Amino acid sequence: MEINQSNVETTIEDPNFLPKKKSPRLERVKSLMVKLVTNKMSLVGGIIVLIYFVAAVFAPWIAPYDPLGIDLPNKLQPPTADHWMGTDDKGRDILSRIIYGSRLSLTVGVVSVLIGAFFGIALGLISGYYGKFVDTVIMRIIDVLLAFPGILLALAIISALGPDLINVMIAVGIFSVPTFARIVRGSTMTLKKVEYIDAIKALGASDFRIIFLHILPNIMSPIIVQGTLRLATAILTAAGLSFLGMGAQPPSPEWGAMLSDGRTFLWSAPHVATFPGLAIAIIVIAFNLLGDGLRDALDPRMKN
Amino acid sequence: MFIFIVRRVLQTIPVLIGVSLVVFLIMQMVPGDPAVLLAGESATEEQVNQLRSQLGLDQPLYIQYFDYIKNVIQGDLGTSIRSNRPVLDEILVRLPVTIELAFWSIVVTVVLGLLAGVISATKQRSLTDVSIMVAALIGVSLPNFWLGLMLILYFSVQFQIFPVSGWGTFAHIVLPALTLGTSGAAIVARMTRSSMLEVIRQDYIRTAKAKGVKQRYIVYKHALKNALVPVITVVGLQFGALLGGTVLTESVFAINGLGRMIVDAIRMRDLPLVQGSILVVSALFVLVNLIVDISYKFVDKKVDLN
Amino acid sequence: MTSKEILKVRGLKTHFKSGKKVVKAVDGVDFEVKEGETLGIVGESGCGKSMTSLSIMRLVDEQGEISGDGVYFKDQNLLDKSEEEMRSIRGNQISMIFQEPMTSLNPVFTVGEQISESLRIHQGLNKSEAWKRSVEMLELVGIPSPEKRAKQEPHELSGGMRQRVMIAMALACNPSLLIADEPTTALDVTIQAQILDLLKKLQSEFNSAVIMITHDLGVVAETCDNVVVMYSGKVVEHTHVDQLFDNPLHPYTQGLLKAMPRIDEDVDELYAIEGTVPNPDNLPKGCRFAPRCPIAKDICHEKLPELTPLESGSKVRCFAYTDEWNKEESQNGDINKEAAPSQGN
Amino acid sequence: MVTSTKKQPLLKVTNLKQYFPIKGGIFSRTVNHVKAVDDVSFTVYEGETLSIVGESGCGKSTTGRSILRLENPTSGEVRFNNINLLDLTKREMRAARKDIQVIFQDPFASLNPRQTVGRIIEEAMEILTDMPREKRLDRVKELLQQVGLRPEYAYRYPHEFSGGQRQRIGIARALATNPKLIICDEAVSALDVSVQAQVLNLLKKLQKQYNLTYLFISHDLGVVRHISDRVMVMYLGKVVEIGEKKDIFDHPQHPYTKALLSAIPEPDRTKRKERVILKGDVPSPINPPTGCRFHTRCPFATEYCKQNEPTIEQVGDKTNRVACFYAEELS
Repeated sequence: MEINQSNVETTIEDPNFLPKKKSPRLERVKSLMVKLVTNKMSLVGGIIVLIYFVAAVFAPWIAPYDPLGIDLPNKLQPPTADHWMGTDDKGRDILSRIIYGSRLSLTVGVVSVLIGAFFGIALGLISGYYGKFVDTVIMRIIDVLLAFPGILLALAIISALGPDLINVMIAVGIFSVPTFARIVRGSTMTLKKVEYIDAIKALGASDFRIIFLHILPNIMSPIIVQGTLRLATAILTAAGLSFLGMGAQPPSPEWGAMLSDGRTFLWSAPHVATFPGLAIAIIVIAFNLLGDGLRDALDPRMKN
Repeated sequence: MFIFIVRRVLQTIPVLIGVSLVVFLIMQMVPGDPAVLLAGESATEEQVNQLRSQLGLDQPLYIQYFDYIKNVIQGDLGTSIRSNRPVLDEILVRLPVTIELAFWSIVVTVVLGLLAGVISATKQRSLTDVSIMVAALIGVSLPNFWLGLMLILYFSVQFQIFPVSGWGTFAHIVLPALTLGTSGAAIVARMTRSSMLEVIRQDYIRTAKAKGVKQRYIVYKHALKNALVPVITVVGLQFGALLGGTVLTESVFAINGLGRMIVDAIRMRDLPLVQGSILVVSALFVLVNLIVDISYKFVDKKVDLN
Repeated sequence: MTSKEILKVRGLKTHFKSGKKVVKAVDGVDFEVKEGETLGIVGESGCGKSMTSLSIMRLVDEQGEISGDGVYFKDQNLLDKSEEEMRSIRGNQISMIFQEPMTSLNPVFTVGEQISESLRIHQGLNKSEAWKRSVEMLELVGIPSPEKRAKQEPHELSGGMRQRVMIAMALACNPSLLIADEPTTALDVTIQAQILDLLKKLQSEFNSAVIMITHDLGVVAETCDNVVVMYSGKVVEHTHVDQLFDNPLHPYTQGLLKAMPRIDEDVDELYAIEGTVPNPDNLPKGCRFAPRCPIAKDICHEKLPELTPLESGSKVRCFAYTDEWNKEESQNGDINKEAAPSQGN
Repeated sequence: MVTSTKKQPLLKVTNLKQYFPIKGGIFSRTVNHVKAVDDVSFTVYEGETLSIVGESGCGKSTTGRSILRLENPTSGEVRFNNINLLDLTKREMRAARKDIQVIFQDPFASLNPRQTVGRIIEEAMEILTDMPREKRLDRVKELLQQVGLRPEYAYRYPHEFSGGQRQRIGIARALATNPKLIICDEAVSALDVSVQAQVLNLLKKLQKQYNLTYLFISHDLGVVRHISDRVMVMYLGKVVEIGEKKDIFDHPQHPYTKALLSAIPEPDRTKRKERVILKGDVPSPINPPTGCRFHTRCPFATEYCKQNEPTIEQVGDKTNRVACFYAEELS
């Protein structure tokens, strides 16, 4: 009997089995960074995003000209050494306007995604966790929001609230709610069936504890991925609204609005419409790259 | 199957009610008095009050809503402020143009997207695959209003292959359909690829290999049919994005469709027209989704939609 | 009884490279299967038994590298075959049954279509001939009202039924070798009994050789003639089934038998093999079982023993059966008698 | 050998029913029920191990979950220390949970991957006891040692451990609040034989040490024979036979028990027995057969069995209680 008891005790010794002691949370962040950096595409995406953010924060120091400075004698100039991206119909430097414009676009993107994520996560958690009647009601509301095709819901909201950048953030935020809600709901429902949730329920844990300590931390990966990808969509949508004249108002250097201004001179000065469009396309590509990279890095199925 | 269809049809009713409610409520949020707006600036107070009671605007909100719904069901979407014509008539004039545009765009989306996705998946990690995926990434990221302008710039202004704007012949359709269909095609391509790769990892593909089935048959017979299931959902959702996208595309190409009309109506503050057209487009989308879901059920019989 | 060897595996290796690490899933496996014989391959998860079978069929995915001296099927080396030639062998001369009947059938085709496919590929039957034969096969594997069932899709069938369909599919072209990879693990015991019974019946009917891959020693006892025991990518023992239970040779096999709770015996305390299976990308230097072995000596930690044939006809990979053993001083000084291999067969 | 002469009932389950509604039709009404557990009664005595065996879908796991109130039983009583758990409010139930713990099957799914091992074990005490934080940490380390793990492992995350080690962590969590009853829901089914033996030995050791009572749910009859004092066999939501381990294994009375035992592949060739191979599959628990639920697969079923449902009764001179009309004749 004694021998066997010791047998049990010694079964676990395997010094090679565990890695050296380090903070596992730090390890995880580190390994995520390593994965993102080794994935060249997401590295490129990350760097571009960083450049845009730097441009936004330090716009006054970086921009060569005043974004609103009218210089009519030099209007509609093609790209030159003085004006790398040329000037618009009022002689304003397009590069400076694009640099300042990153402030607007990134703000709109981040704020609207935060709005969408906040409400979406809340609705998704409640819906997925409680199920039944609550779920039915919330999902019907989400269905209604999804029934508005594309940017029409945002347009409808703007048409009521009036064209303004703040309203664009609200509209695009609401437009993002269903995506977050669905993803969070799905993950919550999957997670609810996992045994460790049952284990914690068997301990009599409160719903609050289960949702915020056990479910939410475990569904952060898809939320972060979605958030990043959603930033791309939000910036696109906001630019689209401004393009239609439903967002930022002249003379503010919003990319979509600048693009819209450039349409008039498409024949004579195509650069006026080209560069703002490129600015949008590149940041959107960057967020998409970063989002895809995060998905690959965080998706457990990709691990071998 | 029959029960499923009936249930699915019935499920769209609350959604439609919800949509109408949202549209109705959003319009209530408009600052200012609609009666004043309608009566025009020169109207006297008395005229405004008369108009207000005539339109039922002095009634409680829910009664206004019920009246609104009653009218909608009877086909009365109100009267356009600008043209003074029934909203429904205005919409019906523009709708065929938008539907035609949407149709050709979805063709671009599905054909281009599926083709690219399947090619990409079968040649995983090859140069072709990488090129297609880079193209798809750019495709989802380009603002379509900008893409439209660039297409005009090169194909209409520089090479003069296609007309700059307008509507009528097939040549008019090409650029707008490409503009509108590109992002959808890119999304479908990415989805098809990942779905194929997912399916190829499944046990039953291994079974097929163990049976000695040729690679080509494994891809096109065993894998594709299974991989299409999630793609159908994406196509359905893309149709919505596409309908919304008409707003921008029609503006860029100066096409007199519903989308452009909505933008103009918002600009003119022609609220009944905005309300009516958003309602109609949304209802159209709900209908399309219904059809997609039912066809989905046919492809994948074990799919559990509830 | 010396019947012809239908399959001879020599030095088979399947390595997976991921980054700098090399995972040696199968690492030098030798065994042979005789005509009409059922050979069991047993071992715990991660020992490489399933990967061995996939390697024989050359169905390992791209990252896996198969190498070795040869996999001789009817005297032809399968490792030298072109992909085209392999395809004509798979499902025709060698076929497979997999563990998960729920996921191993294609959900969008009827079971009749899936059985027909093999027949059409390998026997050139037309659609209606193949269908007819498929229905016959379904009847043969004991599926009631086979005409109706053939038209159903897999999700309409129970797990046991699906495994019968898999068997019908595997046997459709009358293969000379059938590889069954844990065919009953996902099934309940009463269904397992049905399937094992069916397999035995059909084997005598079709006279195929069978490789039965399983972790369940009970299944081995019921179905196999000879047994290969695998541990950590290597064969540690190859013996007759009676020998395996009466006189297990390798300390691992001995431990495994004692660790298994039995339905016909009461023991107060089960024997437990210490420790865990080594990580396949970080294998110990000497004998792979040495870190867990109750009788290991210094040499076991230094050198990898060979698979040594004994007089009895069994083979074992353990220094305790070699001359080197007695030269060594025992590390423990005190050999656990129960675990010590009894010599002199 | 512990042969308790004066056995105290710890858990008494009476007429437990757990039906799950099936929605269907155009309006998603409840059209039917999955009768997962259908009128099950049994008693678990202090310090013993009662095993529930049966094939998938027989309701054994659902029974365990219903006792823990992870499901809401349709009807019946679950008396623990003479208190009906099903009557308790959520708050009152929390107090009872201190005494009833559970160990789950999947060692990879039953631990929260984002928590350290220490935190996982500590949380049980945090919720159920008012032990101060410092003491909880000491207790965690003590528990880890109890289950044969090093105390330092408290700072590691679950993914760093093997299946067997994770299962030990699960056991430590279950022990944290000094429970009286532990429900082991297929607790060793996912483990390889050699590791399974380690965990089974540990469970036995702990039982002796703390006078634990186990409700051991398993489909593996070998494991059941090893760990149990008494065994209960379930089929399609019903109890078909219950009795002392020896009597169930050596003198099974119910045709299903006999078939189940004979279906297990026997390693020892000298002990080969006549196989009873049951026909067909287990019927659906949505529309279970009338009369005796086993009659569709029973080799001895008669017309009478199709019409009438047997009650569970004492048969023969052993401890077996059996739900079969012909148990006496067949034995």
